[in-house]
Amino acid sequence: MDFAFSPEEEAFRAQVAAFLEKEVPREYREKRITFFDMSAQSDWIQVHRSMAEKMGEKGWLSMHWPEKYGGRGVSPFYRLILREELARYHSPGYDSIGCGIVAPALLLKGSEVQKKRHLPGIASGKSMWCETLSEPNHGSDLAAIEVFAREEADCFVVNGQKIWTTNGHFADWNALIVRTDREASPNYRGLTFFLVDMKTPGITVNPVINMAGHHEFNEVFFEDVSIPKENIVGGLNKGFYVVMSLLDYERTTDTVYAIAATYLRDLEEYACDNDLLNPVLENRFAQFKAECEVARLLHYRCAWMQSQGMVPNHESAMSKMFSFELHQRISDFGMEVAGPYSQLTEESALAPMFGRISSCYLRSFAYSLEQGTSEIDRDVIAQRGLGLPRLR
Amino acid sequence: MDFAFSPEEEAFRAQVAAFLEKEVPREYREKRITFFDMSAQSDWIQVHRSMAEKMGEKGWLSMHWPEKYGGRGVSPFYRLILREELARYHSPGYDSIGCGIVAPALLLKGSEVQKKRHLPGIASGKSMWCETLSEPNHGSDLAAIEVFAREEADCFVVNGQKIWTTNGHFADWNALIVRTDREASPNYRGLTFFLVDMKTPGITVNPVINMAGHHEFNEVFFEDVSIPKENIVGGLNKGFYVVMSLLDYERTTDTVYAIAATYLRDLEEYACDNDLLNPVLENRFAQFKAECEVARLLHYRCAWMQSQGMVPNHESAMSKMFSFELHQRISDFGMEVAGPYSQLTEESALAPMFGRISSCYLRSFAYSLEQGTSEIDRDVIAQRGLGLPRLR
Amino acid sequence: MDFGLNEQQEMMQTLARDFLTGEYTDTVLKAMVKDEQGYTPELWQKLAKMNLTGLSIPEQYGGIGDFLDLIVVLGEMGRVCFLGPYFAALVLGASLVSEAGNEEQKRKYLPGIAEGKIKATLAVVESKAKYDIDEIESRAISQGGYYVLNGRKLFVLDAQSVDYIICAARVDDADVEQDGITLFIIDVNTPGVSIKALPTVAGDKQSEVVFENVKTSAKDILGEENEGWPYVERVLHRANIARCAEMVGMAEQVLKLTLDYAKERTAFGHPIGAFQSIQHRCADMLVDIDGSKFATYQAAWRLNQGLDAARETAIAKAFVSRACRRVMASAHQVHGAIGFTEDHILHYYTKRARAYESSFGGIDYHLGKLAGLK
Amino acid sequence: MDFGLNEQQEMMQTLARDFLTGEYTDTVLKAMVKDEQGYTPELWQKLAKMNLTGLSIPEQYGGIGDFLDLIVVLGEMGRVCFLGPYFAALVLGASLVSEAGNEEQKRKYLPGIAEGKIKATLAVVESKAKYDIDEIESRAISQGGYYVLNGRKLFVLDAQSVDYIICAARVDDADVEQDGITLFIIDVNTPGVSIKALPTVAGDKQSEVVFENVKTSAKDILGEENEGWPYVERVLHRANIARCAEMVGMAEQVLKLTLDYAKERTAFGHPIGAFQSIQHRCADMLVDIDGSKFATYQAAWRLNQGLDAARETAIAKAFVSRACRRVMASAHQVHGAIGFTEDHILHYYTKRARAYESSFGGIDYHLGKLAGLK
Repeated sequence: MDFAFSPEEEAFRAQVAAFLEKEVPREYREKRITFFDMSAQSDWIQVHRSMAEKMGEKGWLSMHWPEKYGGRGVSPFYRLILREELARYHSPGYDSIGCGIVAPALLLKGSEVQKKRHLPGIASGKSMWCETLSEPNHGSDLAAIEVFAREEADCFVVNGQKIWTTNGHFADWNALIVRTDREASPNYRGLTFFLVDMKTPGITVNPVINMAGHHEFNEVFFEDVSIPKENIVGGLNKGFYVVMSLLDYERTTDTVYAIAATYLRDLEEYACDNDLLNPVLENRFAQFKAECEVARLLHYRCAWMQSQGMVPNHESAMSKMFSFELHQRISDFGMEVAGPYSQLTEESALAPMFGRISSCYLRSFAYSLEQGTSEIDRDVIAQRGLGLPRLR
Repeated sequence: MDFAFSPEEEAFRAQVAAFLEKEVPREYREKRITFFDMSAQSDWIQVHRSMAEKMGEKGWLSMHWPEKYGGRGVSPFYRLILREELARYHSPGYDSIGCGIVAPALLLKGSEVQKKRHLPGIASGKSMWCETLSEPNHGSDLAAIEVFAREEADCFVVNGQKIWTTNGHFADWNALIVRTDREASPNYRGLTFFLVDMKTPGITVNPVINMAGHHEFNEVFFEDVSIPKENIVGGLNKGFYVVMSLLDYERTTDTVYAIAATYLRDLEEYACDNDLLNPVLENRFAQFKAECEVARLLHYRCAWMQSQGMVPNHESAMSKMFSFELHQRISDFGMEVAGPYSQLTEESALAPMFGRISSCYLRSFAYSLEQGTSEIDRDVIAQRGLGLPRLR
Repeated sequence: MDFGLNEQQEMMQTLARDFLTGEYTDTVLKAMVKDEQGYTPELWQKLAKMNLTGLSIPEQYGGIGDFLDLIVVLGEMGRVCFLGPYFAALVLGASLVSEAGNEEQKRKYLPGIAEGKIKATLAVVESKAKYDIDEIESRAISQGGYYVLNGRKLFVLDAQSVDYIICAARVDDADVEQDGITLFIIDVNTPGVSIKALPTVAGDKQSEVVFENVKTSAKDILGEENEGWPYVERVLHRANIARCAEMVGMAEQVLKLTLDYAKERTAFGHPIGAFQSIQHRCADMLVDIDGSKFATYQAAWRLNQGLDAARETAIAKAFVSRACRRVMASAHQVHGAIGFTEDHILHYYTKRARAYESSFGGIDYHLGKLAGLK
Repeated sequence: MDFGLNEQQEMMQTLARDFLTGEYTDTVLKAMVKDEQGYTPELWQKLAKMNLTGLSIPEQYGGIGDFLDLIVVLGEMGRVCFLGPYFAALVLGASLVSEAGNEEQKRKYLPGIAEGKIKATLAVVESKAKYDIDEIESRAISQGGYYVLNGRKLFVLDAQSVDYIICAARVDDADVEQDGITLFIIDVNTPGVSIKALPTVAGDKQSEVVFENVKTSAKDILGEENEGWPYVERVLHRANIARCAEMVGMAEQVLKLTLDYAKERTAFGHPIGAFQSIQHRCADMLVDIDGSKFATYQAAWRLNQGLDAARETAIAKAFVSRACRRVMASAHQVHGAIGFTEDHILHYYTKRARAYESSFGGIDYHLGKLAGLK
């Protein structure tokens, strides 16, 4: 048992903090822009890319990779520290998809050629990624994917529509999962995982604006998009297994507990400064603080497992679900703290926390949906974690 | 729209209140014994029977029945007023099973002979009833009933075990549901509803003590118990339909909202008198008060439907579930109000509210289980009330 | 005890529902949320023609029906997520004039409101936004037979589309701790009145209204000097109950959307509405909605009967607000990603419900009121 | 960062688990709850032989292991819902003597505790039962080289089976508002000490202890006069963390019982554990349990490292208590009627968890502490 970071880890944290103190645009910190809220900033993509490249230069985006691929072989806690500080300093720059999902997938299942081709771009912060899984008719039910890639001599040709593609409007590359065998039984055996250059002819990206009025998601249309066969990861018709191992990763990549804790801290500061606290609110603030701490620990457990070479599975579903649902409850609570003022948007000079209360609240409706719904998470915990039987 | 009682109804309430003021044993009121807690009193059965007979003499137990069967044909709100006042005055005497379930079943499905034979006993408060549905292997799943009655010339002979029989240890009569056709498909078509004299040879009743240490439930063993055929209600193999219509009744018979509101009132009074209130507790008390009011209205809606000749179905599941779960939450909350004192039992002179806080808490674990679990209630509301499809 | 609607209420309900479903489509709603005033004069004329703008106004001033009829119509407006100064004009303006106004004032304003030609709103809260008497610091100083009014009001409903604003203020040296407040009805075109829209999440039309040396007179005082607060309190009861009625209508419509989606959308080979987790959510939604409806009706009925409704109003607003939160959250959960998009109609309801929750006092405010009643 | 147990902790865990599962069966538990003292001397001897009564006592006084080892063992005791003066002796008595005692006192008490021959408990709260310094009114008046102690303590753990009670009191004219408290270690056989069992829901052994003109002396003061409270605060941290450890063990066992039942019991043709409503309940139980465990371990680890653990303790106790409520409620819901019977083992856990929740400060108490830390 050891609940402290090592002196080296603490030193790294200090280094990151000093860097962010200097580099994070003042407006992001002043306005307390949270991770899930950033797409609302008009300069976000630019700042995101520039921060990513600065972190890439320092080697921070890949330091937990094996040395062979440009990393320093440090523990996953370094990535976690980095992301905690990014949350604390309201900083953009971390590509959850490229760094959080694609890089681990490549390290785990990619060919040497693929690793050499793609890892450096991710490490440098210069390549940004998106992921296209969901389709209009299939959200949670991955195995039902319909978009089809037909095989030709040296490539696959994709036609169809994907949706809910975060960052699709500026990503350089795309992790695409489509059907390559329509006869496969069970049907999840007919899926393949491709790496796709977003500049490939035939790809159209349309924005899907969310209920907070922000552009974060996209629909992506594929019209005779041809993908070289060497861009298959993990083997033909084996995409489902790649995705499954990715999902566990995805669930541990965002440090939602830290984002939630940062928001809670800012909220309490605001309430304090504006003399809004009373015993009832104080009691609720304290309850949320306790839960943020638990969320942190549930997440650390996953990082610790990874540091020991174990693969968190239902443990990451637990951490992800608890953190996201907690952040959702805190965002809901935020609307109580400032009374009618809470409903003001950032366009109003009277808006508390520069409009953060209302925009965090609106964004939070997706927290129990993204990266797999809370229902799926609970199914996973019950069936994989506790061995409860499936119905029938 | 009219949310007031009529002057006649108000007059009846005053009459009941005056009666209870005089008749309820002082100890019951002083110690604030609630309905679900009464079996703990050593003199309960005796007081229960005597209060029932006194109310029977006044005609209160049957006043909402048709005049033909000794009632006065008044609206179901009279029964409701009676039960609200019983709750408010901590009074025993109302046989939920006889008055609440068996009488409506007989009025609805009984033969003239059965009505003449059994209704007067219920109306007078002299016959007390129990109900035997559940079996050790089947709680919620009624259709799976296994206890079998084999047909003989002029009777059926029952063998087997029933369980969770409330009041079985002193009831005079029993509403028994058993299997009479093992081949029936679907299996719920093979059930029959019998009226059984508890003095019939072959019936053994064993106590099942609950986690509060009280004797409320029983196991009932049937060994070659013979029941005359004329004691079948609603027809051979048609017991399931009788039970289904009963369940809706059962859900509207107990005025759980009134029991919960009485407990909440007593609790607040205690907290006030002992200077335990603070803004946090006050906020929670107010929230519960609002919910008690909503529980009351959800229940009144069912009574109003009955008064209009409509049959509440998912509406009674809603009322029952909401009231019981609310009472459970209030009972849980009660344990917070008095700190460590809450855990003291009534044997301690220091116990708050004469030990009511701890005993109400313990009894409350069954609230989301009895009369059908909350899960079944929600299934009913979703499927019958909202038309959502069954899985498969 | 009667939980049903009477004939007239059912008629009003059908009338309003038919009209609004036909007229107030999702497209109209979306446009109105973007619109500066949030309604069109054409629509207003249609409402007036149907006599809906006369609801709860006494017959002798051209009105029709009672507060319960108005509540029934507001429920239908909730169903379509109606925007516009209807609430302000009928629930705030008309009812204050009816209750506090003298004969002359009633004749001046009420027929006009009933005919759809005049609209008035109420300006109470200031920087604390707490709906308590002691936060009111706007002040009218008497000066040569007139009053000169100065003050800043927040969260004023539909100020941009009304003709009059009823302003709660102190007169002369009235003490904030002890003395009462006075209600002035002010023409929005009076020099010194400035109105500034507050950009809200729901896009409903709330404003900051500043009175700067606004000249007004004793003729424009509703009720007696220093005796205005009891009227405000009563109108706040009405307003909260009316908000509840709208929220119930909104929640009903949202449940309908959710059920339709749950029956149609499939996952893992089944309609998602067949999964127990979805069914149980929907069951809880119905409990919340029905409980909310009866709590609202009870408070409305008491108020309509002239009975004290302080307790029932606090209960209704506290319960309905929380129930609505749960209903909206569940609707989003069942709808999944599609309900999170700007194109979908769901979030219009979610946002508005939250706006209505916080208008005229939030949950803790009403629980505090309830705790204070013994 | 290390979320695992080390070799010694794993060994202690296995040792304790093997011993307790074999020895402390449901039958024993049921008998102990009924028993006046709640344990048998035979069992105590066995614990002593395994050195478990020496856990966290310094080696030079015959002890073994550290606070984390003790926490691990307490978790196992939670699993079997262990009753008896182990908590009092080790978490309260031994740790106070270790921390506050002088060399002579340590030699007098600690080896005896480690050998299982002596047991001591702590008496803090009085009629307010709030664990705040200002509720302590027991008073020791110096008189001819002695102190005469008077006071009434409540909810004293296992007072009926210990040899010594450490009593927190004021000395002479020490002011309740300003001055500190003093800790006296009193032999239970001293004239004037009377112990009366408090009948509790869980049947755990708590007592009312009255000191009536009890003669004691400076020799029996632990720590300095008027300087006792900081020791009490530290021991309260330990006690709360230890309670958390027990509650986590209890919750783990209850989840196990629940899963076993859910897999075996069928309804509507399926094991009930296949229904989504049951699965989601069980999933939430696991989240609550794991979250509770890590919150507990973190606080325990900090304390064991000699770091300040005020924040972590408050977080752990507040979270674990609420999590335990949910876990127990869900276990009952899944078990249905059978879990509501006296014969079933489940309610022993439910009741005890509630007792532990309220001991050494309930949820709101700890949230208050947390709110007070900036």
